[in-house]
Amino acid sequence: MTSFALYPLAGVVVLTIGLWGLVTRPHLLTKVLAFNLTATGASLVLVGLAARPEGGTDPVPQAMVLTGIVVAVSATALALALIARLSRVDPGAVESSD
Amino acid sequence: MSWAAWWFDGVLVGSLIVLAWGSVMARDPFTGIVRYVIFGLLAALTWARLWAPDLALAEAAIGAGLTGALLLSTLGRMGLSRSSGHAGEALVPVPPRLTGRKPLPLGFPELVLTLALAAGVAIGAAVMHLGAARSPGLGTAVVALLPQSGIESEVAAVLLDFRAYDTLLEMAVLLTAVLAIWCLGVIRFRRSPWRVDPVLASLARALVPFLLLIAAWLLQAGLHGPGGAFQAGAILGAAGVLWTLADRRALRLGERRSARVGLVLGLGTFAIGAFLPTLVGRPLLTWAPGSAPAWAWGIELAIAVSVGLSLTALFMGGLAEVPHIDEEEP
Amino acid sequence: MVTWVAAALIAAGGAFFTAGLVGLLRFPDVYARIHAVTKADTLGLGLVALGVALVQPSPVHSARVLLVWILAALASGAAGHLLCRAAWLEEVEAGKRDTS
Amino acid sequence: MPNLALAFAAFVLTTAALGLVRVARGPTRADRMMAAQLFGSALASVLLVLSWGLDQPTLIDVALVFAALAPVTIVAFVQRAWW
Repeated sequence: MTSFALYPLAGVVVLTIGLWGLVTRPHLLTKVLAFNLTATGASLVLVGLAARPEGGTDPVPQAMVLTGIVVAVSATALALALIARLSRVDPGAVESSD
Repeated sequence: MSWAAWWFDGVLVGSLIVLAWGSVMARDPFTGIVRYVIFGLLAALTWARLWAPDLALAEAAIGAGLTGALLLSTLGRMGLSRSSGHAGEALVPVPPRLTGRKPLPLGFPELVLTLALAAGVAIGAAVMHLGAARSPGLGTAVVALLPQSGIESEVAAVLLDFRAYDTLLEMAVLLTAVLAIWCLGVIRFRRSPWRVDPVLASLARALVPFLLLIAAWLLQAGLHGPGGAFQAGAILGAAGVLWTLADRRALRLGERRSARVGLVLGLGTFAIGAFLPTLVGRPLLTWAPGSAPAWAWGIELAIAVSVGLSLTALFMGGLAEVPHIDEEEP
Repeated sequence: MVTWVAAALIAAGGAFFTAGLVGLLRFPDVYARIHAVTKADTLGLGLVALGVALVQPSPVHSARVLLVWILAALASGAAGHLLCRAAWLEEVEAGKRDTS
Repeated sequence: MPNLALAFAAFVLTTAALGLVRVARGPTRADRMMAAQLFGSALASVLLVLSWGLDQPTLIDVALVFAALAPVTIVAFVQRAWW
């Protein structure tokens, strides 16, 4: 067991925290943060499992995660634009949700 | 590995978890955003540590540079800081349910906690199992096929050749996001924030050329090693964000015909390249063996330009109505 | 020999980071804290960059390492100024301990 | 050599992590942003040292991106989210 084994496990923890926050936190911006945390947690699992301590990480998970980063930022930007628009219509709706 | 590796990895992993928890559980969204920005910086360091410099470059530009700016800009547009008084005072936490809606049903958080923990344990068990199996992965297959593709960099070969579908659709996702944001109507700012500090103006003038230089460097490095179109595009996007913040004329970018052509350039070039093989009877997205280096340059440049412009447009958050300097929003 | 000089420079850089941290945690008001972090960090990063630049295989690599420091000095100086000015415009009081 | 570099990196990382106390405590927003700035330059130097110790020249590029983009968040904060 090398210290690299910590990374996929941390990915699982981060993913779980993200899921938890996504469902329970009331503020919409916090939900967006939590959504991004789930994405990063999943990437950590993927790349952490593919990495070798002596170097040479599998390029396929890397390419997948690279695609994921760009897609996540697009989704985040769209969600944030929707939140900003919503806050103009109904400011209270952003801070609490059911 | 050694004690130093354990120390480093332990601190890194611990900070990641603490920051993830802190950004979700922060009492006010601003503190959460700051923690998330730091989390993004650490994620980039993590990719560097895991021998994935391509990811580290992209995450450094997007996770640390762009996402933070996006989140803070949205926070400003929401005018939420009103509830926390003026900026010098201590932050007043936003009450969780300000509008007095129905509270969550009893036992709901406990149920979610149980489900989240169960999901975490299940994925964790799967991870441990996979880690024990130590499959060789697809790395060897990629290395074996690399000569057929002709592109030297493994990650670039996967992105542009072996899994070109992913990249094509990713460009479509970016463009769709920009179009969707533009459909939300014209944005207005709560107060015209455009009194640009002269130091900021000079910073932008000094930094933007450096950023263009770094983007060009990463673009040319991408065909041989780490770097490439997405990393270069992300840097261009960050340059666009800085320019937007330092010069309000930038908000008119979306109206320019050249900018709109640039937005679709990446997807367009890639789609044409994808369909051309079907004219000579080969399947979609199959390049002639070894032909990749010939066109990879052009396609990478087109993708980088499109990604940069798209990220800038995403940051702007819509087509803007540019206020005159001293005009206050009602 | 060069390696030892580089290691000494890098260690000195680490000491400056520690100084910056102490300033961030202990200084009384926001202006002092911004000043501490901006200065100590720029110097710390500069020393580390100088140390790493000494042991690069070619001058091109060294130039890239030093470019990191030039960009950081430019950026963190300007960022510190912008933060201070924003705090000043919001009339955050100076010279009074505002935190425990 | 890799061990020394990793130990130095871990030390600087620990230093920066202690700055998180300022994020939690505030009291002004500028204080919280400043801690992020400390992280930015600390991690840039960590990357430089690792590029030497682990013999990975590409990490210099990552450090370059860190240094060049550190102010973007702060500028967005000052221009858009301060008040």
